[in-house]
Formats: sequence, structure tokens, C-alpha cells
Amino acid sequence: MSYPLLEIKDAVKHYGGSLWSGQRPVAALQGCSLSVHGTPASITAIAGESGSGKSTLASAVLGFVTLDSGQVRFMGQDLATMDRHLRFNYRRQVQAVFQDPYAAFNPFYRAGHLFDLALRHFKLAASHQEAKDRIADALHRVGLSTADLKKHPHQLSGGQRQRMMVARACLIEPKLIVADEPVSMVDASLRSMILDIMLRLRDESAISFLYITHDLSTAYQIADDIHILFRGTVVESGPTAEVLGQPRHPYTRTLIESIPAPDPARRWNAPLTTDWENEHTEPSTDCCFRSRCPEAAEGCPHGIPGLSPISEGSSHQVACWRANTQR
Amino acid sequence: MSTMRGSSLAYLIRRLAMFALTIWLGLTLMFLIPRMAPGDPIAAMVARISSQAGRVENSEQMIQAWRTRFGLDAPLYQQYGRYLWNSLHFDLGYSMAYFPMKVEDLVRAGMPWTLALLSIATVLSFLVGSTLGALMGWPASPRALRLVLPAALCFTSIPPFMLGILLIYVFAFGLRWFPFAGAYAHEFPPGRNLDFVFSAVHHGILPATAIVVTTMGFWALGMRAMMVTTSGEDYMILAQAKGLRPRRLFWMYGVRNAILPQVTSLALSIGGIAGGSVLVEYIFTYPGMGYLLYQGIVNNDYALIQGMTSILIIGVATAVLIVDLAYPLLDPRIRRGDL
Amino acid sequence: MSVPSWINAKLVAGSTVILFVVMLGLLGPWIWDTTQARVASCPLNLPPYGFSPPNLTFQPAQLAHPLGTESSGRDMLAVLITGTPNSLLVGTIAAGIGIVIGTLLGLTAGFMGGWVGTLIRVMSDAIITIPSLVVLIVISSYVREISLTSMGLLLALFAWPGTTRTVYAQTLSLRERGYVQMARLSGASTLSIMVFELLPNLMPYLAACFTASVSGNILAATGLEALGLGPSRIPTLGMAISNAVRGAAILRGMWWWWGLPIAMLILIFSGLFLITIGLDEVANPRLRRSEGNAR
Amino acid sequence: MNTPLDNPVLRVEDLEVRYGNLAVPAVNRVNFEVRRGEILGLVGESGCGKSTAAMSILRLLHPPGRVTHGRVLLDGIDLLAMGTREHRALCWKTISLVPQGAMNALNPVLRVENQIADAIAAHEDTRSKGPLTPRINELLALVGLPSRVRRLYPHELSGGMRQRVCIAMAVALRPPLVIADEPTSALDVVVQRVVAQSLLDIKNRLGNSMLLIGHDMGLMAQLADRVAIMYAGRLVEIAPVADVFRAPRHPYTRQLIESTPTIGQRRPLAVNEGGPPGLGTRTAGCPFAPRCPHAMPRCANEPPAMAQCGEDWQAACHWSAQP
Repeated sequence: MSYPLLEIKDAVKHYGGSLWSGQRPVAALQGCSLSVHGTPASITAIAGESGSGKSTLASAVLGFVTLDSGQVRFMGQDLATMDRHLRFNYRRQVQAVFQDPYAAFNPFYRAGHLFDLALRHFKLAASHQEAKDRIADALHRVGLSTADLKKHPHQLSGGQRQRMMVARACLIEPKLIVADEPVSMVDASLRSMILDIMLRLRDESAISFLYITHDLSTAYQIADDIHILFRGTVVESGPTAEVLGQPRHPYTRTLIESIPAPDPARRWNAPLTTDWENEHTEPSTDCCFRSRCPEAAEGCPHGIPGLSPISEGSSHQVACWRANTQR
Repeated sequence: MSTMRGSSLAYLIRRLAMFALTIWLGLTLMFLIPRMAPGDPIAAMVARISSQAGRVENSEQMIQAWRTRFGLDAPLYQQYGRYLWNSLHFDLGYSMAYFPMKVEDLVRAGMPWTLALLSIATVLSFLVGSTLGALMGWPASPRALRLVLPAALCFTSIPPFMLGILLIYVFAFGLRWFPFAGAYAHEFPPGRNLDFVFSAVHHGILPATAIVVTTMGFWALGMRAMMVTTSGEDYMILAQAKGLRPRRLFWMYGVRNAILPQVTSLALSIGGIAGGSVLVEYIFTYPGMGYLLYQGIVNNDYALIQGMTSILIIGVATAVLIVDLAYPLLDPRIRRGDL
Repeated sequence: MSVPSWINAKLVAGSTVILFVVMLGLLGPWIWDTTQARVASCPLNLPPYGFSPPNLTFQPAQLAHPLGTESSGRDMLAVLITGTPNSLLVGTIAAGIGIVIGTLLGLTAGFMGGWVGTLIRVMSDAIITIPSLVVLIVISSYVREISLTSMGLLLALFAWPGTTRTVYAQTLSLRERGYVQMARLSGASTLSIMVFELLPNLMPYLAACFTASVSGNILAATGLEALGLGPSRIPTLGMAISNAVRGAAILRGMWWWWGLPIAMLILIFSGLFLITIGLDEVANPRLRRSEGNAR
Repeated sequence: MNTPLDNPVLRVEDLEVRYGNLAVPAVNRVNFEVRRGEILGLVGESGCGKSTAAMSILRLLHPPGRVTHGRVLLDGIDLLAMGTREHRALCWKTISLVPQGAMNALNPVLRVENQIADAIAAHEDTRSKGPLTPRINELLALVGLPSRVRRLYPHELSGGMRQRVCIAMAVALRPPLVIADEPTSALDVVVQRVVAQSLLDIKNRLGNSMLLIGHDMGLMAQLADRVAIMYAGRLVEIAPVADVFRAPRHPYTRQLIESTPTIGQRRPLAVNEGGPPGLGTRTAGCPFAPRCPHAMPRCANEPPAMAQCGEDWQAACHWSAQP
């Protein structure tokens, strides 16, 4: 039996909640499931607004937070049950690129420190020369030169820093890179470049990506599959072109309609009527989107709708009571 | 928003827990450390008192009282329990040097002086220092002001009691403007009359100055740093754009925000200020708790020492608690939110 | 931009002062007879050279005792030379131990979190508010004879919580930085992250904590000594002040007796204070006003 | 007779701003105007000088930044030449600011009502606090917020609500011009739409003009009437938004539009090596030349000037100016 590269099953995570801190627990993930395919390498996008749990998901995959319940499986192996050796191996196979490329550099060291760290701990090179060659090769792939390694992080531009992060991930040659909002802090022209590098790495180096983003349009440009996250659960998922081309969930539709189209001829028409900012943190036994749903009808039954294919055998899935009755 | 009530209750519980913990820790340290030292300090102490007993009439009685108070024959945990119980009930026993006076009576005599000196000096220093610091850190302050003010801070690195010696030398010994010692002139005993009040203020000015001048700079520095930070915040830029009057900008947008960490800092440093004032009272022979403590040390009056310090620890913890409980009044994020 | 950014006028001035004081302690015994710091080794009550006696009961100044002598026949210059390094030593011992313990606890609390973290944090917060000098007075009044080292150890008991607080707060903010996560992704262990990623960035804060702590501990030690609770056989600056106060030096106009040790201490405190605020400015670049922020 | 064209609300003339003693200005001789009732979008990448220009107009530039040349005329009055006191009395009544959608644009220790009241009280004689409450309620209603928001503290509001409070505050005195500096940059896409529509709605109802600073061409297409594109401190193109999107004249504008990803068709991403020159890097010719696909020898030596290239359309490019 073959396993998907990465599989997340019923992930649940709550934060906070103690008398000492006086805070109620906040649910970040509420039974979230998805998978990323590795053969052939793919880019899987996870899209959602802030607070949807997408960053918690990234941290769970990277092992920075432990789930309250549920599993993260890498090639069939549960992350929680991995021993020291397997975990170390997992570290090598799963790398990350973060949102803020500046924070990823320790201000105390030169830019090259990040590369040295990885080489040293993962014992990636047998000799000094080999180490040099590998770094040079990784930098070359993102269009940087080894001279940049000697610079201090603040002497690099935002784009250079982010490309260096990608180069670092390449150097380790992982199977999966978790890219957590990698382009949300860089300018438009550099954004394209980094997305392009991701595509090339997928095709040329067979590296899969878990692309975490709030921006559906960049997801549309590069992702093979997409999962739309809302309040810690997946509300719609499937092939990107299909999900964003024919969205079935009202939330996905609202998201798409809210993207400002770079075309003065297609301006927003009616303003949004629902109150998008009423905060509901209490767990509910109803559809999580109910309070905001522009289409919530009297007809919607109570209870939480499960993720189900829109038609027999389709990989496009949606969690909405009305998905089958509309259109 | 639903977490509001929970968070202020949790804050209250946290602060009360810290209050209890501080007192317990302070008392425990004082109990344990002398007993952990090599040799048997209590036995040595009793011997030392016995050797001096010739001078004191009721020496036997006194030593016995001392032994009973500490229950020296009892197991350590019983001694400890009794010690905590007595301290928390202000049952401080008899003074050995001033027998048959109770330590409680001595505390009652010294407390008002210390309380008045310390609270006035601390509040004054906090307010003046913070204001100076705020002006120093405010970009719109006149340039001259910002250059002159650091000069006022050169006393910051001097300990209060050393400045006290200097002040006595200059203003009491040299210029004879103020008295050397004491809290009031003996011809005006405490009472509700102006003579006494003037005399008390006259005696209090030098010790208070010693504390205020030396601690002021600490507040000024902290406030300056916070003010610099605050003046770069987005809300400050928006407030400037709104065209607010400089005074409102300074107080309600600048100082109002910058003072918050200062209050936390005040709570943390009350203990240090109290410790420093013990020495100031000693230098000025000011008849407060600190001077009494010194008397206890000179006279080997361990009951007095123990009692005084227990009261000082509880008193400081109470002051800290008061400041902590006042903090939410200044910061709506604690009062109503979930910071 | 040729001067490194951490070089700072206050830092330089403070270091110079401290260096001078240390050199005085180190080289002093070679150029001056320090046995004169013992009781009855010199004539009594001489004013410093070049100053006239305050009244008729005093002898005129002598060149042999340029800073004068006090009522027990100690030479003030010898007292300063022998006392200064002792006072510095006590402060440094206490601060050194305090900084090590404080850093370890602060890093642990900040990085591990959990109930261990909470315990460390609560304990340090509680100890910070205890009036340490008062507790120290009690303790040292029980333990009458005390060596310089044990005094340093005793002071260290209260010297760590400040550092713990600072390190904890810094660690909390640094822990979430991308580079800590990057190091973890690079297979670094927790210990190596604390030592190689966090500690270097904490250095300016630790240095500032250290100098502030040396200063605070010298003050506490001097305070105890002034009350007559210090090591009674080893000359320190605090003991000199204590003798002066007990010898009624203020009322007798013998300003050099108390004034010189105080002046020396103020010199030390000022030096350390300058270093501390200099380091603070290095650690918090926002205090460096001139750089401004380009929007 | 005044037509909107010849009587702009704001006219920026030859504005030049420098930071410290850097050789190259952060804002380099920029000219534009904001007309009555329009939204002018000022677009560019981070560091291109758009925010610096806005801050100069508001006189909020912090040292070491300073205006070294030029005039900012509001209804013909030069704001930069005014005395501080005079300017303070005038500022929020004539130009107000909707700040970046950052967390701390509001004073954390003051209630929403007090912060709005502050703006009003600084410019109107309001002795009694009573009559202000209905007015504040009305302002909040204008941006679609319930009146209970009035009594709340900023930390009790979500990002979008905070930003709408800022909008309400900005129009409290009905100024003829509102400057919105990346008003939606920190918000989620749906909330961004709510806030953006609220800005548009306000403008339509109150008839004020707006200078919208941003980097997102999509948002500009949705909101702006005209756009001004900045690159490395210079204005490179200014024209009605429909024209710019149809046929941009400056290669940089084209690149900005093409690098804005959309849903609908996947297209090869416009990849361009290198970024804009850093602050303080002096370039003899067109600053965009190193990245420009159409760069000619002339571009490296001779900086192009803004030139009319259509009705109500200006661009600074040698290539597009060719016959």
C-alpha cells in the first residue's frame, strides 16, 4: 500500500485556557484532515483568513506544536510516535520557508550561518569543498551568488533574503517544503520570482510544497490542489482550478469575490451585507459558517456538514448542506 | 470579549497569590538561612546574651522568653510553624533591650514615621522623576530642556544614605539650616499643633531629599525610554495628524501610555527603596522602623530584629499589592481584556 | 560608519572610570605602603595634605599622609587602596553568581515554559519584591563573622531574579523568531539553540544586567558594612564609612574620613551606571534617537 | 466658472524629500493633483517614496526626513509654508489620515468615543460633552458600526472594526481631502473588501476627495479614479485608471499590472530580476532602466521627464515617447 507524502487526520488544537491566565481556550484546529501527494511532486495550497488555523497547521507539520488529538503522518508514519532517529530523519525531509525572511536570520551571524547550521547538523557534506559546492549550487538555483553569504542579513534586500531561505531549503533536499505565506511580505515583482522558483523546484527537483496562504490568486497560479480552511476545518478542497473555478461553498465564493480584480471594468458591485467581524469563539454544534453565510436558508439542517465529494468519485469535496441542492 | 470578567478575576487571584508567596518566601529565608549556616547561631546567640546578662535585671526571664518564643528544643518544623504563625499574627513577643516593652509597641511607635517618610519620598520621586523623563523623551520638548535635564540626574548613581551623609555635612553641619537628627524637636512633642508639624517637616526634609534625589533618576531614565518608544507609535502619528493640542498629546497619548511600565517597575522596586531607607534612617537617627532595626542589631535584640523585619516584609508586600491592584485602573487591557 | 555601532560615548567613559579604579586596586599596593591601613599605624586625625585642620584640636597636614588619617590612626590613602578592590570583589562575586543563575533560570523558563517556567517566573517575581537588604540585615546579624566570599554568596541570593526576569522576557520574544525555528529545522538541539542562537543576542542585555547588578551589590554590601554587619577583619569602603559615622566624623568636621570612601564609591557607581545605560542603548537601538525611522 | 479640472483640492508641486544627507532624494520632484471628488491612487513598491510623500503632505515627516523643495497647495494655500500653530488649527479640518491597518493606530488607553471626540474638540469649541455623543454615533453608523463601539477600547475591536473607526474619525470634520495610507494592508481579504467599500461609500456620500496610497493594483482598479505610479522616488505615470489598465505607457506600470495574479486564467508569471535601487544609490538615467525590457542606450544616461502622452495622461519614458 502506498501512503500519501503527508497526511493530516482529524487534527484538533486548542490554545490557552487556564485559571492562571484567565483566558478561555481558543480553538485553532477543529478536526482538520487533508493530504499532500509526493509522486509526482505537487503543490498543495491551504488557504484561509487569519485565525483559520492555517499557521497552526504549518506548525503542527513542522513539529513546533503538538496536536491535542489527531495525527500528522509522513509517508504513513505518525509524527507523534516517531523515535529520535526517525524524527531527525523527518527534519531532513520536511523543511520550511516562512513569511518574514528577515526574522529567519539571526542578526548575530552573517547570512551564511543558516547554511552552515544545516550542513553541520545534517552532515550533508563530507568535505569542506563539497560543502562549498553544494551551497553554491543551491544559491545558483535561486539566482544568488556565494558572495551574498558573507553579508549581514540587513545588507540583503527582502527578495534576496527570501530567496536565500528557499536556497537553504533546497540545500537540504527535502521531500516537502512547508511554505508559510512566503510571498506576503515581498513586493509584487519579487513575488512572481519566488512563486516561479517554487514551480521549478516541484518540476525539476521533485520537491512538494504545502503552500499556506491567505491569497487565493497566488494559490490559483501555482497550486495543484487547494484546501479552503475556515475556523479550523476544511470547508472545501480539490484541484485548484476546479475549486476556484466552480466554488461550491459560500465561503469560498465570498473569498473569491472579495479579491480585488486588477480590472477597472470588473468592479465590486453590491457591498457585503453580513457582519464579517462578529467573533464567535464558542464551540458550536452547527455549521461553522452559519452565522456569516449569505445563503443560510431556513432549510439548512442543524449539525455540522461533513466534507463530501460533489459528485460520485470526484476529488472536489465540499462541506455544505446546500452544496447538492443548489445549481 | 467574553473573557473579560474571567481575566480580571484571574488577575486578582494572581496578585493575591504573589502577595502570599512573597511574604512566605521572605519569612522563610529569614528563618532558614541562619539555621543553615555552619555552627548553631541560635545557641551562640543565647550564649552571647547570657554573657551580657549581668547588665540586665530580668535576664533569666528574658532568655526564657526568647527560648519559648523560638521553642528551641522543639523540632525544626514546629519551630518554623510557630514562627510563621506568630509573624502573621503580629505576635512579636518582648523586646530584650527595652524589656518589658513589647516589640509590637515599638513597631507602633516607629511605623508612622517610616510610613510617612517613605510614602511621601517615593511618590514625590516617582512623579517628579517620571515627569522629567517624559520631557526628556518627548521629541517636541525644547532642546535646551533636554540638554539641561540630564544634569539633574547625576545623583542617580549615589546611594541614598551616602547622599544623606553629604546633606548632613553641608546643610546641617555647615549651613545649619536643618537639624542633624531625629524626627521632631523635643520641645514640640507629637500632637495636633502647628509647632509639631513644622518641626516634623523641618526634620523630614533632609532624609526625604536624600531618597528623592537619588531615586528620581531611575524613574526619569525608564520614562524617557518609554516615551521615546511611545512617540514613535502609530497612534501618536495619527494623533499628531488630528491636530491635537501639544499638551493633550503629551499627557493623554504620550505619558498616559508610557507610565504603564513605570507602574509595574514601581511595584518591583518598592522593596529596594524600603531597604535603602533603613540606612537613611540610621544615618539621620530618624526614629522609624529602620533606626529601630539598627538599635536591635547594636543591642543583640533578636526579637526586635525578627519582629521589625517581619513587619517590613509584610508592609512592603502590601504596598506592592496596592500598586498591582491599582494597575488595572490605568490599563484597560488588563481591566477589560485579555492581555 | 568606521566605528562599530556598539561603541558608545557612555560606554567608553564608564569603562575608563572602572578601569582606573581597578588599576588603583591592582597597582596601589606597589606604590603605597598598605600596612598603614591597620589601626594605630599613623598619627591620628590628620587632614589631607594642602588642607588646614578644621579646628585647633587637629594636627596640621603631613605630606607623608596626603589624604589624611582618621581617629584610629589609619592612613586614608592606604584604606582606599585596600578597601576598593574588596568592595569591587564582593559586588563582582555576587553579580557573577547572580548572572549565571539568572541566565540559566531565565533561559529555561523562557524556552521550556510549562510549569517549570511558571515556577521560576513566580519565584523570581516574588523575590524581587522582597526588601532584600532588610532580610540580609537579619541574616548577617545572626551570622556575625563573615568572609568576603560568603558575603558575596549571601548577596547572590537576591541578585539573580532581576536577570531572570530580563532574560525570560527576552527569551520569550526571541523564541518565536524565525531563526530559532530555522535552527530547529536544521536539526539543532534545544541546548544548542539556547547557547548558539539565543545567548549571543542576549549579550548586551546580560552585560547591562551584570554592571547594574555589580553596582547594586556593592551598594548592598556597603550598606551592611555601614551598619557594622560586614566582614570585620577585612578593610572595605563600607567599613570605613561605618567607622566614620560611629566616630562622629561629620560633627567633628573630618570630611575626608567619610568623604573619601564615599567619593570612591560614587566614582565606581558612576562608572558602572554609565556602562549600564550605554549597554542599554546598544541593546535597545530605539533609544538612539538620531537614527530615526525612515517611513 | 470652476470646472473640477482647473480647481483641484490638492496640488503637489515639485516635492522633494531627503533623508539625512543621502545623495538621492526619497521623493524626487514629484508633481500631481487631487481633483474634487476623485480618488487618486498613489502606487508603488515599498520604499518607492509614496508614504514619504503622503507624510510630507501631512507634515508628519520625522527627522532625519525633511522636505527640501516644493510646495503642497491645498485650495491654493501652501501647507508647508505655514507656521506650526496655524497648520495645527487647520490640519484635520482640511486633510485627514486613515493610517495603515496596523494594530496600534488607536491609543490603547482611550475609548473610541474619546479618540473621536479629541479630533473634534481640537478644532471646534465644544465645552459640554453632551452634543458630541449623537454625532459620534452618526459617524460610526456611517461606517456601519453599531453605537456600542463608542464605549469600547481599541483592543476590544477586530482589525476591520478598528480601521472603520479610523475612517469615521477621518471624516469627523468633513475634510475635503482624506489620505488613506495602505488602509487595508494588514486585513484579511473579505475584511479588506468591507473596509475598502466603506471608504468608497463614505466618499460617495460626503463628496470628499481621497489620496489612496497602496501597492496593490487590484485594489486600485477597484477604488481609484486615476492612478499615479511611483518608482524609486519619481512619478513615472499618471492617468485615469481605465486607461492605465488598458494600455500602460510605462514598462514599470505594465509590469505592476501583469504581476498581479488573478483567478481566471493561469499565465506565466512576470519574472523580473533585481529590485529597485536602494535609497541613496545614484543613477544617471532612468532608475528603471536596469530592470526594463525596453531599455535603450539613451535610458542609461538621460532621465526621462514626465510628458503628456494623451489626454489627461502623462508618463516618463523614452521608449513610450517614441513615435
